[in-house]
Amino acid sequence: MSTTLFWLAVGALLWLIGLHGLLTLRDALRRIIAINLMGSGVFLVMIALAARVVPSDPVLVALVVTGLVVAVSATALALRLAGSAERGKSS
Amino acid sequence: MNLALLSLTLPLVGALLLILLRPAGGRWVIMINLASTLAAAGALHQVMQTGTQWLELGGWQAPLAIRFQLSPLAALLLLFTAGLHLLVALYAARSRHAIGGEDFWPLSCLLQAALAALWLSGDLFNLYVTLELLSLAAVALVALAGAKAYRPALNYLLLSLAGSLAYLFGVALLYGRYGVLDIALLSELAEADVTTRLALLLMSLGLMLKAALWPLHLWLPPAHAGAPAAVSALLSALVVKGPLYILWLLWSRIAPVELAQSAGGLFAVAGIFALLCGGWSALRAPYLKTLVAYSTVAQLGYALLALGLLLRWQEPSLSAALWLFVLAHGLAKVSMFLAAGELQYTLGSKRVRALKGASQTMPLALFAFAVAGGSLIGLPPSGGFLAKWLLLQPLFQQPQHWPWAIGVLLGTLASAAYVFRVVALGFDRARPTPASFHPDRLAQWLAMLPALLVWCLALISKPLLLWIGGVSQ
Amino acid sequence: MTEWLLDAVLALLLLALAGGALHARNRYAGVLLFIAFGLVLALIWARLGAPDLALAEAAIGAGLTGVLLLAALARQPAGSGAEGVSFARHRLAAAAVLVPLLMILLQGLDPLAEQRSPLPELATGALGQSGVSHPVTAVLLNYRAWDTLLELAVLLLALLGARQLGPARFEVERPWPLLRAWSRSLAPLLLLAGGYLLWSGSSAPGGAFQAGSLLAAGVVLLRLAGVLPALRWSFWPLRLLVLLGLLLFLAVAIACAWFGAGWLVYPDGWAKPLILVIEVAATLSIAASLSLLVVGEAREASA
Amino acid sequence: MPEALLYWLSWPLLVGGLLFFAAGSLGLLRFPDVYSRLHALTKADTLGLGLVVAGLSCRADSLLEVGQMLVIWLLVLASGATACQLLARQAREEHGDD
Repeated sequence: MSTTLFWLAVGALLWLIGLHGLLTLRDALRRIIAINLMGSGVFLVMIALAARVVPSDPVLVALVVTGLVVAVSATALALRLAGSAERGKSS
Repeated sequence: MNLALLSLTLPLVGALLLILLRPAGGRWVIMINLASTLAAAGALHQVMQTGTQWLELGGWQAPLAIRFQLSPLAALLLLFTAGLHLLVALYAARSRHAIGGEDFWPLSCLLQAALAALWLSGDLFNLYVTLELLSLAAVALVALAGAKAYRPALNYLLLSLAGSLAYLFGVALLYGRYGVLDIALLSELAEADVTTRLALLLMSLGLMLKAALWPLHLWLPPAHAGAPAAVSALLSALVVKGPLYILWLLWSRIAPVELAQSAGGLFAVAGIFALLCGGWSALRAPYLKTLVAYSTVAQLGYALLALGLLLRWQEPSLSAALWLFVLAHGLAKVSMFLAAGELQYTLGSKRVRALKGASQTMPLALFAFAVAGGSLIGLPPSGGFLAKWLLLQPLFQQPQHWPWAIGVLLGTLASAAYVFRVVALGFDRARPTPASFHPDRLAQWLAMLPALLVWCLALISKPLLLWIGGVSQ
Repeated sequence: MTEWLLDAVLALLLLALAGGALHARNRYAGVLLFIAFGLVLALIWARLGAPDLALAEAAIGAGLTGVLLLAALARQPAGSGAEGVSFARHRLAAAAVLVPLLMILLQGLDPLAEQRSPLPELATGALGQSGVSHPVTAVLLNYRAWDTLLELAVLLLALLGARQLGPARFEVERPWPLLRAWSRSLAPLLLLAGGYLLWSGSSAPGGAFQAGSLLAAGVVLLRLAGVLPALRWSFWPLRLLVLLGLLLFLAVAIACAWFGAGWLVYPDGWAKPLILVIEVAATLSIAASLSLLVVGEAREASA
Repeated sequence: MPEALLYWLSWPLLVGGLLFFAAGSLGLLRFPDVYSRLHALTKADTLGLGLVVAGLSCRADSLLEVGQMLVIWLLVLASGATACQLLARQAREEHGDD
């Protein structure tokens, strides 16, 4: 049960928690949080793989930085959509 | 390769300038699309001579950096994307009701640039970034239709993000296992062990969710029906084909043979179910654009069936059928959605029942719908028929595979049913629904143009079959 | 032994916060737990030896995403989120579903621990000609520059999509003098920190994204404190600033393809200045895009 | 010799800091209303951080590090105080003096 496998397992579990949340919850805000959890889970898997070599693998770290900004912009769009859908429904 | 890059950067730079200077979008976008179509045609002509060209971005060797791969198929898809964008831009410039807002122009250019980047890229993580670019552009376009489209757009965005993250998980596993992200290098290294099987499963689930292939297609009809007409045409004809291209790349290049054969059967069965379920839902859909959206799900079943049989029998000629389906469906679906949008806008109602007597009030639009439907069904002289003919060729040679032919037959029956449901209503002239204003003839002609193109494919069928057969090697 | 203890505590805290963020009773608690989740995740990135990512996660993941969530929460009518399903009852059902799936994933993940990838040696080996001395920045802006370019386009697309979703009126009634004073003194500090992060990016952890998000945090704070006027999309210099990063990157790529050796191939000797120019432009456009996403207002801002 | 002395000196400081952090969190969970919770949080945690910074600076190998930690502590002091004021004012406006 090496450190890498431990963090890989934590990342995979986080991804599953996010996926489970996305499929079972109905409220838009919680589903957006679930998507962020799935993203963090995959990024944790990638960084666990990067941490196999001591100065961690720069390619994977760069990929995750790119992935993080993609996740933030998608979350921002999703939140505005959820807000407008909510306002549309209530007004 | 430079012409392909030109066809990629023209819409990207054009979109940025459109956002910055905010001119009247229509004319500029038509010029950009025309130039990028010519560039793509030049690239295709060049690549047919020299064969697949490679470009290492940044001048670094393969495993470290991203590599662009311009195969004849990628060049054909570039031309197909630019051409369809040109056709939709021509129609959208004419009838402004179909675009939902001035933002349509820069967004459609960004969509074209995202698709071009996807066709050209040869790197798994780069494909993830292009997939995100594609889904964000598609969601922004769907949201153009106003408040009623926000909920389906949000659902589309969330499921599409979940699909991308499943795909990214698979990419992380493959990188962890083989240490390389380039597709060509992976195809040499890949072997059938438990990690590769899990990675390919995750990536396929993510891509099937994004391409709305059968079990994971439920988000597509509300999103495509809610979007403006020109947007749903682009979405159905192009956006769902991007993930399908990556799925084909994965299973025909990276996956080892025995994995591909076992997965081929599943894909083929899923294709048959897509045909039946899509056809059945389209038959019962009360709204016109929902009917056309379900027909997209059904027609993707043909492509999935072709992919499944291609993998199961390792029969290269079937990939020609797959890509001919993609071409024919793209052209026919653009014409069908534009005609449906025109009918819905002029007759003032979203319901299929409102098309009563449409052959009298709007003959051109209904004719365009019927011609496009003919190609979807696969009537002989159309592009759809060529693709189905290519699909059925191996079945004729080995008669012991007859059950698959039954599946294709049922699919054709279902698609014929929902097309003739609309056409029959059109000719029921008892109490025709009056047009709310004088129908715009030029817009209907522009909506019919792609359908006529898909029927012209038959005129050049001999060179087309040889050419696409060569392309997909 | 202590390393195991730290890992176990961090992982347990992370998963507990994730579960809480999803299934908390009301949405406000969920958002707060999610912000705490982002900070613990930044700690884990630092623990796993990825300081670039820890910076980015703290600034973007916990910071700006948290502000976005709180802003979205504030806009929504109160009380409509009380749907928090009681997680206790569902925990067993959820565990029964998740554990077998985790077992399947673990089978696939198990052999990965021993595999090694040739890319790290290649990346550090080619640092000489890459123009920067920090490998992550070299990958981001030289080896895989095309990814970064497309990713700036993703940020632009999110902004375009969010922009036409109707006016996001940002009602700032009368900002408290304390907040104005504090934001005035904090803003130059953020500017300084952002500039340092940007400059140090070529030799140490840092870079365009982390610096951009810090600057965006400063702009958001100043806007909330009422010091800055409304950021409107119709104001063309702001649009130019948002597009600056992508336009410059494309200009460099096209110029390299036209005159130089090929697409995105920096002429040798020119790599460092070009990367610096691109990074400065990218930082400004990321800062403008992120702050417009958080506090941007549509054209017809209410009078 | 001074290194060993400093090393042993840092232990009580770190433990003290830990205790203050624990007290702050306990206060957050147990105190009845907003204001006392704010009070517990800002006072206890800031002092806890001060002790931790003092403990770590005993172990720091260069004065630059000590300087950086002090600047961080000052920043936390200032932002903690401001946040506490803003939250308290927000609470007073929403609930009034219940």
